[in-house]
Amino acid sequence: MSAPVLELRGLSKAFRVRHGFMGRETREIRAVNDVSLTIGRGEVYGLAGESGSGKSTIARMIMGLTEPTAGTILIDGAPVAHAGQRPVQMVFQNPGASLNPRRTVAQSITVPLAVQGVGAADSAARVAELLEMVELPRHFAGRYPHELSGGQKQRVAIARALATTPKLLILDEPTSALDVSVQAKVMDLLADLGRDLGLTYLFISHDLSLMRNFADRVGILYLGRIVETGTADQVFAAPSHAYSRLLIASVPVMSEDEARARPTIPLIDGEIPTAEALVAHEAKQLSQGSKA
Amino acid sequence: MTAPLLSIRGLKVRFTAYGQVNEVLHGVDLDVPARGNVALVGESGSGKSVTMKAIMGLLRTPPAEITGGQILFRGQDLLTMRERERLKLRGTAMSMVFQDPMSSLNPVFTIRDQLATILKYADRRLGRDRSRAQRLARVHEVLAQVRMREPEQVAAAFPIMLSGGMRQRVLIAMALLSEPELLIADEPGTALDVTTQAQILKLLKDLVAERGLALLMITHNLGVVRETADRVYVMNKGTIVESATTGAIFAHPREEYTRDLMAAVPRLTGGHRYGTQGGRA
Amino acid sequence: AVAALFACAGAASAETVVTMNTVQIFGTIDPAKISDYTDYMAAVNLYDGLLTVDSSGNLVPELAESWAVSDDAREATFTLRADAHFADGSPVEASDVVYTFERLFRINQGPANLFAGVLSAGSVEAVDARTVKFTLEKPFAPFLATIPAVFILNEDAVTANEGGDDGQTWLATNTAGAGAYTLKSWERGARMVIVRDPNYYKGFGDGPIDEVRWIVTNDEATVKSLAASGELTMTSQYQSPDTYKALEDMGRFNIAKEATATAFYLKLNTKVAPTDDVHVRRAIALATDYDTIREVILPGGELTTPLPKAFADFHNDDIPQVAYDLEAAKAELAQSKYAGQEIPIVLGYVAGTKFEEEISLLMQSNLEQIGFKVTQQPDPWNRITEIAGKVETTPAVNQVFFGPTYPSPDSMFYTQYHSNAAGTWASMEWVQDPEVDAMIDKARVTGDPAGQAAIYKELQAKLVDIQPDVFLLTQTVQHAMDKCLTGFKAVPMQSFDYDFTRYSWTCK
Amino acid sequence: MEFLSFLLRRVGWSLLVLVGLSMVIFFIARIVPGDPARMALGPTATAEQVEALNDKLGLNKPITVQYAYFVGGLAQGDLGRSLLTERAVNDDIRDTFPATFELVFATIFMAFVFGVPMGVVAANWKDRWPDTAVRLFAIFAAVTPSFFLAILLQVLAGYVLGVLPTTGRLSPDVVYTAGPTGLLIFDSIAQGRWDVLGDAVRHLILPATALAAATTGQIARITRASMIDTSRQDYIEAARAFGVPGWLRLFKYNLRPSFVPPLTILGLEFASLIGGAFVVELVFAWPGMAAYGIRTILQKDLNAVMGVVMVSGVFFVTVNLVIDILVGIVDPRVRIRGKRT
Amino acid sequence: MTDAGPITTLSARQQNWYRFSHNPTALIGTAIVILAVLAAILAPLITPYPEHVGAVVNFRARHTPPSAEFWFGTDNVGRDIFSRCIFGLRVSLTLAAVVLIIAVPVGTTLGLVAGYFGGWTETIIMRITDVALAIPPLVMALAVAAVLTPSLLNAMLAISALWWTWHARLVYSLTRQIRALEYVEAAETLGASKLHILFREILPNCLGPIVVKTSLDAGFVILLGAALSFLGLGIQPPTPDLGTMVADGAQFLPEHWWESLMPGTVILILALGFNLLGDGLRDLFDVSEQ
Ligand SMILES: Nc1ncnc2c1ncn2[C@@H]1O[C@H](COP(=O)(O)OP(=O)(O)OP(=O)(O)O)[C@@H](O)[C@H]1O
Ligand SMILES: Nc1ncnc2c1ncn2[C@@H]1O[C@H](COP(=O)(O)OP(=O)(O)OP(=O)(O)O)[C@@H](O)[C@H]1O
Ligand SMILES: [Mg+2]
Ligand SMILES: [Mg+2]
Repeated sequence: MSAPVLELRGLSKAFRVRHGFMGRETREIRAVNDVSLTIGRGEVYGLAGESGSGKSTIARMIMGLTEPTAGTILIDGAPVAHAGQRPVQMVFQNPGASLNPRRTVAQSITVPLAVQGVGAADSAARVAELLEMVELPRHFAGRYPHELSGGQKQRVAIARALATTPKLLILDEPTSALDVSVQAKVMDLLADLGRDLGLTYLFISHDLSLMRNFADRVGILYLGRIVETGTADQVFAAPSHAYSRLLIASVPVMSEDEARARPTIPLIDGEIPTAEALVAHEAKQLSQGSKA
Repeated sequence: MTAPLLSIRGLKVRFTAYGQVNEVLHGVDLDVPARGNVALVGESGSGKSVTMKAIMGLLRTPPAEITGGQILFRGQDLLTMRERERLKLRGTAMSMVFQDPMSSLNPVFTIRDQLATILKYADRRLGRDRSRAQRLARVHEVLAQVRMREPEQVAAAFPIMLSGGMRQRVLIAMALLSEPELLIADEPGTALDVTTQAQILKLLKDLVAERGLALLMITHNLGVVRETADRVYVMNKGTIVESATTGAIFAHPREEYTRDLMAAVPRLTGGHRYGTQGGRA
Repeated sequence: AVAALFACAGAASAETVVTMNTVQIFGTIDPAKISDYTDYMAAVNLYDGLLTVDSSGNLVPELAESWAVSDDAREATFTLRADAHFADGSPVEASDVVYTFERLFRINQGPANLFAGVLSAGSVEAVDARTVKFTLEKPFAPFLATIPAVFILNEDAVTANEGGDDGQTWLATNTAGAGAYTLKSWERGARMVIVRDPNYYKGFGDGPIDEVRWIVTNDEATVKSLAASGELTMTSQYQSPDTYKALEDMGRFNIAKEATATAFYLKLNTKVAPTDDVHVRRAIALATDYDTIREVILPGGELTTPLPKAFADFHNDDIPQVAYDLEAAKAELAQSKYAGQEIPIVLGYVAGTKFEEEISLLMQSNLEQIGFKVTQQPDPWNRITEIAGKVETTPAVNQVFFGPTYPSPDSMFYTQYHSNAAGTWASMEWVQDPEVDAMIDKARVTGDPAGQAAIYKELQAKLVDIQPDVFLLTQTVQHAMDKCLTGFKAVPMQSFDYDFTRYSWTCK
Repeated sequence: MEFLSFLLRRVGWSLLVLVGLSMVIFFIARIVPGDPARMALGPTATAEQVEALNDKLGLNKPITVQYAYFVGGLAQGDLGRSLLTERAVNDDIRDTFPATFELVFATIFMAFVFGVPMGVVAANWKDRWPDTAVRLFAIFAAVTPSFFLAILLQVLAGYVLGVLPTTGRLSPDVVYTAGPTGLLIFDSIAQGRWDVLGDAVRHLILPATALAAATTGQIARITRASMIDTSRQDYIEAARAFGVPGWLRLFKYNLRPSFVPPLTILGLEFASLIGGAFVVELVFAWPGMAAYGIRTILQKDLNAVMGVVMVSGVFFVTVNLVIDILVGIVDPRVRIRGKRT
Repeated sequence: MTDAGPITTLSARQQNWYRFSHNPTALIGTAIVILAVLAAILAPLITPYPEHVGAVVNFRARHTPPSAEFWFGTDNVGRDIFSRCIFGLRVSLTLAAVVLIIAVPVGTTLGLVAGYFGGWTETIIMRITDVALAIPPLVMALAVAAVLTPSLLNAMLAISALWWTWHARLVYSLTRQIRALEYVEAAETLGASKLHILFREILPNCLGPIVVKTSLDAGFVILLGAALSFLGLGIQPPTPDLGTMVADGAQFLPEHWWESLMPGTVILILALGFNLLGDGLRDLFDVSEQ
C-alpha cells in the first residue's frame, strides 16, 4: 500500500460544557481520546462504534470543523490547511441539516462544481448525471430540500460529495435513510468509483453487515478510543475485544446462517448485558484469570 | 377478532406545487391491532413518512391534501374529528418518533425543557397531577430507559451538543414519555449502534408485550423487521403491495418487489462485496 | 381672627396663575449674562434695575428714585429709594450697584458690551449708601437708556455663594435680586415657574398675578391644545396667524395687537453681486409686494426708513413709503450694470420659519418676473450666524428682524450700520460707509435730543438713498390673552413688556 | 470564566469605541457651522468680547490641544461648561438624562409589549385578517413620523379628550423633587408617592406613544417575518405532534428561535431613540436630554454636544453589549458552535 | 426506483416567478410602486397645475380646503397640493431608491463579513459600526451640510452614510446565528469560496428580515429627507418633496389638516406599496411557501 492518505496521531477532543449561572461550572466531555490511525490510498476504512463514541467528532476534526484538543492530522503526509482547502469531502450524518433550505438540489450540487470552475452548461449536465448515479430522477434538480423524503435528501448529499473527486471521502452514515435496494446501488457506485478513481474512504456506519461488505479495514470505537482494529474479515470473524463482540452479536440479521455466525455473549443476570456491564465483566474475569 | 386500534382505509394524499398536482398516496390500507407490532417497509420516497404524518395529522395543508379514505383510531375517524379532540390524542394516546433527529429538536431549548414541557401538557390533558420534580424524575427515567448513559447530563444539554444517535434516542424518549397506546416510529434505529438499537428494540418489544403498546415501525432494515415485528406491510409508490406475518413474508415473499428488497440486504457473513465487478448482481 | 384666617385660605386657593408659552428656552438668569429676548423675560421679573422703561420708551424710576446727568454728559448720579429692599429683606445700597457693575465688567458678557469704552472697573462709585456715581470715559449720549438693561444684585447674597467664579454657578440657578417675583422651579428646556414676592418694595396694584408659568414650546399644536384644555393664559408673540385665529374662536381670548420698535428687513449685501449695484437694490425694493407681506403673511406696520416709527422724535417722516411697482422695478434694473441679462440672486432666510419661507417665495415669484434667477437658501440659525461673518458667504438678500436692545435710535443704527459692528447677522448689509459711521458717532456725543434727532433724520435719508435694505415692516406683536388679563403694552426695549407687575387679573 | 473574559474583552473594546466616538464627534462638532462665542454673546457683543470668550474657552487653540483638554476633563468626569445654559454640562445632563431615559424606556417597553405579540399573531394567522390588520397597523405606525403623531395625539388629548396632560413630566401643582435616580416612576414608587406615580405615568403616555409607534411597527414586522421563517422548521411540527398547545408553541417554541432579529432591532432602536426623542420632547415640553442636545448642537455649544453624545454613546454601547449577550442566550447555537477557527 | 412523479418540472427561476405571481399582496405592492413611478415620470402631464411646482404664489387662494378645483387643497402660499404631491414623488422616490441601493448592499455585506469571519474582522467592522451608530444623525447631517453644498445628491450621500449601519448590525446578528448551521459547514468543506458562502448560502437565509427592514426603510428615508431640507441640506424650495410637505403642513394642524395629511397619505400609500412588495419578496425567498 502506498503512502497513507490520512494519518491521525493521538487525536483527542474534549468538549467543555458549561453549567450553572453564567456558565460558572464547567465539565469536560472527552468525546475522542487519543485516536491514531492511518488510511492508505484506495483503502476503505470502516469506523463503527457505540452511538456517541466520537465518530462524527473525528470526522469533523478531519474536515477542520472542530478544533482538536490534542494530536495531529496529516493528509498526504502533510499537516492540514483550513477547512475547504483540504482535499477531503464528507457526507454528513444529517442530510436534512446539511442542505441549505433556500437552495434547490441543483444549486446545492453545483457548489463543488463551481469551485472546480465547471461552466454553467457543463454543470447542468453533470448535475443530471450525478442525480442519475444516486438513482434520483432528473427533475429533482429543481426541488428544495423540504420537498424531499429523508432518503432523497441523503442521496442528494452523496451526489454532492461525488461531484468532485476528493482524495478522501468521509461518509458519516451515508445510507442510514435509504431503503436497501437503493442502498445497494449507491454502495456499488461508491465501490466502483473508489476503485476506478483510486478514492479513499473513511466510512462511518452502524450497519455492520454493510460495513462487512464494503470496508477493507475496520476500527471499533468505544468511549472515544479505538479498541480494536484489523481487516474486515479478521474483525468480523474473530472479534477480540469484548465490546466488538457485543456489537457484532447485536446485529439484526436476515437468516439463520448469519445468526449462527454471530459471536455468543455470556448472559449476565440472565440478560444480554449492556456494553459497560460486559466490558467490566470480562475485565473482572481477566483479572481473576490472571490471579488464578 | 376485535377491531384494530388503528385502521387506515383507502388513504389518498396529494401535494400541489406550482399549480401541479402530484398524488403520493394512492389508497393505502393498513391495520395496527392493539398490542400489535407492525412494520412498514418500502423504498425511499414511497410515502411511508407521509402516511405517518397523515395519521398524526401533521400534513401541512396546503400543499398537502387528503383526498380520500379514512383513518380510524379506536373506531373513530381522525379525519373528521374536530381539531381540539385530535389535539387531546396527540402525545398521549398516540405518539411518534420523527425520522430526522437533527431538525426535530428545538435548537434553543435544553432537552430537559422540551421533554418536561411535553410531559406537563400531556399530564394536563390526562388530568394527571404531578409536581415539577416528579416530572423531571420521569424525564430522567425515560432517558435512562433509552440507554442514555448520563441522563441528567443529557437532559441539561442543548440538541447541538448531542451525537446523532443520542438525538434519536431523545426523540424516542419523547414519544414514550406519557406511555402512549399507539407508537409510530419512523426509522427509530438508523442512527444507533446495533447494541443500543437492539436494546431499544427490546424495550419497545417489552412495552408491546407488557404494557399493551401498539407499535407501527417504519424501517429500511429488514433484519430489524425480522427480529421485532409480527406483521409486515410492504409499500411501493404510494400503495401497499404486500402484507403478511413476518414469518410468512420472509419465508415466501410473494411480490417481485419484496423479493428484490430482500436480496439487496447485505449479509453479516460477507461474501457480497460492493462494486459491480466485486461479484454482486 | 377667624375671618382673617378664612380670607387667607380663600386667597391662597384663588391664586391667579398666568401660564404663557415661550418659543425659546431660558438660557440664563444671571444678570451679567442675559442677552436675548427670553433671558430678559425672566430677568425683568426676578430683578429690578435702577431705571426701567415705559411703553413710550421713557425712562422711569425703579430702584433709583432720581438721577442727574452732568452738563458735559460725563457723569451720572443716581439716588436709591430708601425703602428698596431685596427679596431676602436686606436694603438695596449703593455698594450693591457698584458690585453689580464691577462683576459685569469682570465677566464681560451679556449687557457688558453696552458699556465698552464707556465704563470700566472703577467708573462706578458709591458716594454714600444711597448715592451712586457713574463716570463716563467718553461722552455717550444713549448712556441713560442702557441703564435699565443692568439688574442690581444683592452683593451679600452673591459673595456668600461666590464659589471661585464670582457666583456664576450659584446665580445660574438662584436669584439675588429685588424683583417682584422669585424663582419657584425651573426645568431647563421645558418650564419655569416664578411666584410673587408679597413683600415687594413697590407693592402691587389690583388683581396682581401670583404665579407665572412659562412653558417652552414652539409648536403651534401644543399651544392650541394647551389653550383648549384651559391651561394657557397667554401666548408668546410668535404664534402663527392661524393659531391666533383658532384661539380667538375659542372665545376666551383677546388678540392684543401692538406695534413695536422691532423692524423687519430684507438685508441686501452691498458688497456682492448683484446687490452691490444700488439700482438692483432699488429694483428689489420696488418689486416687493408690501401689502401682501404686511397684511397676509406677517401682520405689521409701515416701515419707511431703518428706524421704526416708535422712535417718534427721531423718525424722518418725510421719506415716503416705496410703492410696489414691477414696471418701475424693471426700469430701475435697466439702469444697473447687470441690465440685459438674467441676474442670478440668492434669497436667504431662516429654515423652518413659515412666514419667511412665504416671503421668500413671494419675492422669488416677483423677482423672476423682472429678470432675476432666484435660488432659495434656507439655513438653520446657527449657520446664518456663521455665514454672516464674511462678505462672500453672506447671501445677497437676507430676512432679518432687528429691535432695539435699549431705547435709543443708537441701538438700531450702530449695531446694523456702523463699520465697527460689521460681521454679525444684524449687519448683513456690509454698509461700511465712512459717512454713515461719522453720523452715528456724532449722534453718540450729542447730548441734546433735538441735535440728535437732526442727525438721525439725515442718517435715515442717507440710508434710504443707498438702500442697503428693503424696509419690510415694523413688527406688530400679537398675543392671545385671556380676557381677564390686562396690562400688556409694548415697550421699545426687549421683553420689558413682560414685567408682570404691570399686569392685572380683572376677573374674580 | 470564559464568559467573564469575553465580557472584559467586550468592555475593553467598548471603551475604545467610545474613544473613537469622542474623536469623531469632536471633529464633526467643530465642522458644524456657527461661531459658538458669537452665538452665546448675541449680535451686539463687540469683537473683543467674542475674542475674550474664545480665549476663555480655548477655542482658538489648535484642535489637538483642545481635544487633549477635553480628554483631560473627561478623565476626571468633567465635561466642562455649557455655553447655552451657563452651567456645568455634568449638571445639565444629570438634570435632563433621566427624563429622556424614562421616555425611551417607556417607549421600548411599549414597543416590546405590543410589537412582539402583534408580530406573533400576524405570523400565526398569516394571510388571514389578523395578519392583514397587524401589517396595516405596522405600516401605518412605521411611516407616521413621530412629530406628526405627537401633534396628532396632543391635539386629540387637548381638544377632544382633555384627559391626559399635554406638556411636561408632572403637573405644576404636584410638589415633588425627584430622588436619587431622577426617574420619576422609579423614585415615586421607592418613596411610596402614589399620587406622583399616577401623575408621572399620565404625563408619560402621550409622548411615549408618539415615540413608540414606529418602533412598534418595525418590531411587529420583523417578528412576523422571522416567526414565519421558523414556523417551517420540523421542530415546530414535532411540538405539535406531542400535543404542545398552540399558544405555547407559538410563544415559546417558535418565538425564541425567531427572536434574534427583533432583539437586534430593539437594541438599535433603544439607542437611536435617544437621538430621535427630541421632536417628541420639543412638542411635549419634555425636559429631556434629546431636546437639550438639539439646542446645544444648533447653538454649537461644543462642550454640551460632546457631553450629550458621549453619554448617549455609553448608553448605546452598553445596550448593544447586552444585546449581543442576549443573542447568545436566546440562541445557544451561537455560543456553542459560534466560535471557530 | 423512486418515481413519485414530478412535484414540478419548473426551474428555480420559474418557481420563483410562480410564487411571486400567485401572491396577491406582492402584486398589489408591485402595482402601487409601478404606478407611483409612472406618476412621477408623467407628472407634468397628469397634474392640473404643473406650474405650482415652481415660483408661483397666490396668497388669495392660500389654505383652500380640498375641492373639485384643488383635489388635495392648497398650501400656505396657495399652491395646489395635489400637483406638488405628484411632483414630490420624483424627489422622494429618487431619494429612497438611491439611499437604499447604496446603504443596504453596503450594510449587508459588512454585516455578513463581520458575522461570518469573526475575530479581528468582526471587531473592526462592528466597532466602526458602533461608532457610526452612536453619532446622532442630526449632528452628522449638520456636519455634512456644512461641508457639502445643498443638493439632492449630497442629501442622499448623507443619509446613506448613516443608513448602512442598521443593516450591518441586523445582518451581523443573523449571520452569527446562521453560520453555526450545518449546511454552512457543508459548503465550507466542499471548498466553496467565501464569496459563495456569504452570498449564496447565508444571505438567502437572512433575506426575510432584510427585505422587511428595507421596505420599512423606504418610508423612513423619505421622512428623513425632510429633516435634511430643514437643515438646509437636500432639496431647496420651491421644489416639492413629500417629507418636507408633511413637516411643513404639520404647523397648520388641525385647522388646515389637508396640508400635511394629503402628502402624508401619499407617503403612506407608497410605504404600503413598498411593504407589500417587500412581503411578496419575502415570500419569494421562502421556498416552502407556495
Ligand atoms: N412537502 C412536500 N411537497 C411535495 N412533495 C412532498 C412533500 N413531502 C414529501 N413529498 C414527496 O412525497 C413522496 C413520499 O415522501 P415520504 O417522505 O413519505 O417518503 P418515505 O417513504 O418516508 O421515504 P424515506 O424512506 O426516504 O423517508 C416523496 O416523493 C416526496 O418527494
Ligand atoms: N458541541 C458539543 N458540545 C458538547 N459535547 C459535544 C459536542 N459535540 C459532540 N459532543 C459530545 O461528544 C460525544 C461524541 O459525539 P459524536 O457526535 O462524535 O458521536 P458519534 O460517534 O458520531 O455518535 P452517533 O453514532 O450517535 O452519531 C457525545 O457524547 C456528544 O454529546
Ligand atoms: Mg455521529
Ligand atoms: Mg421518510
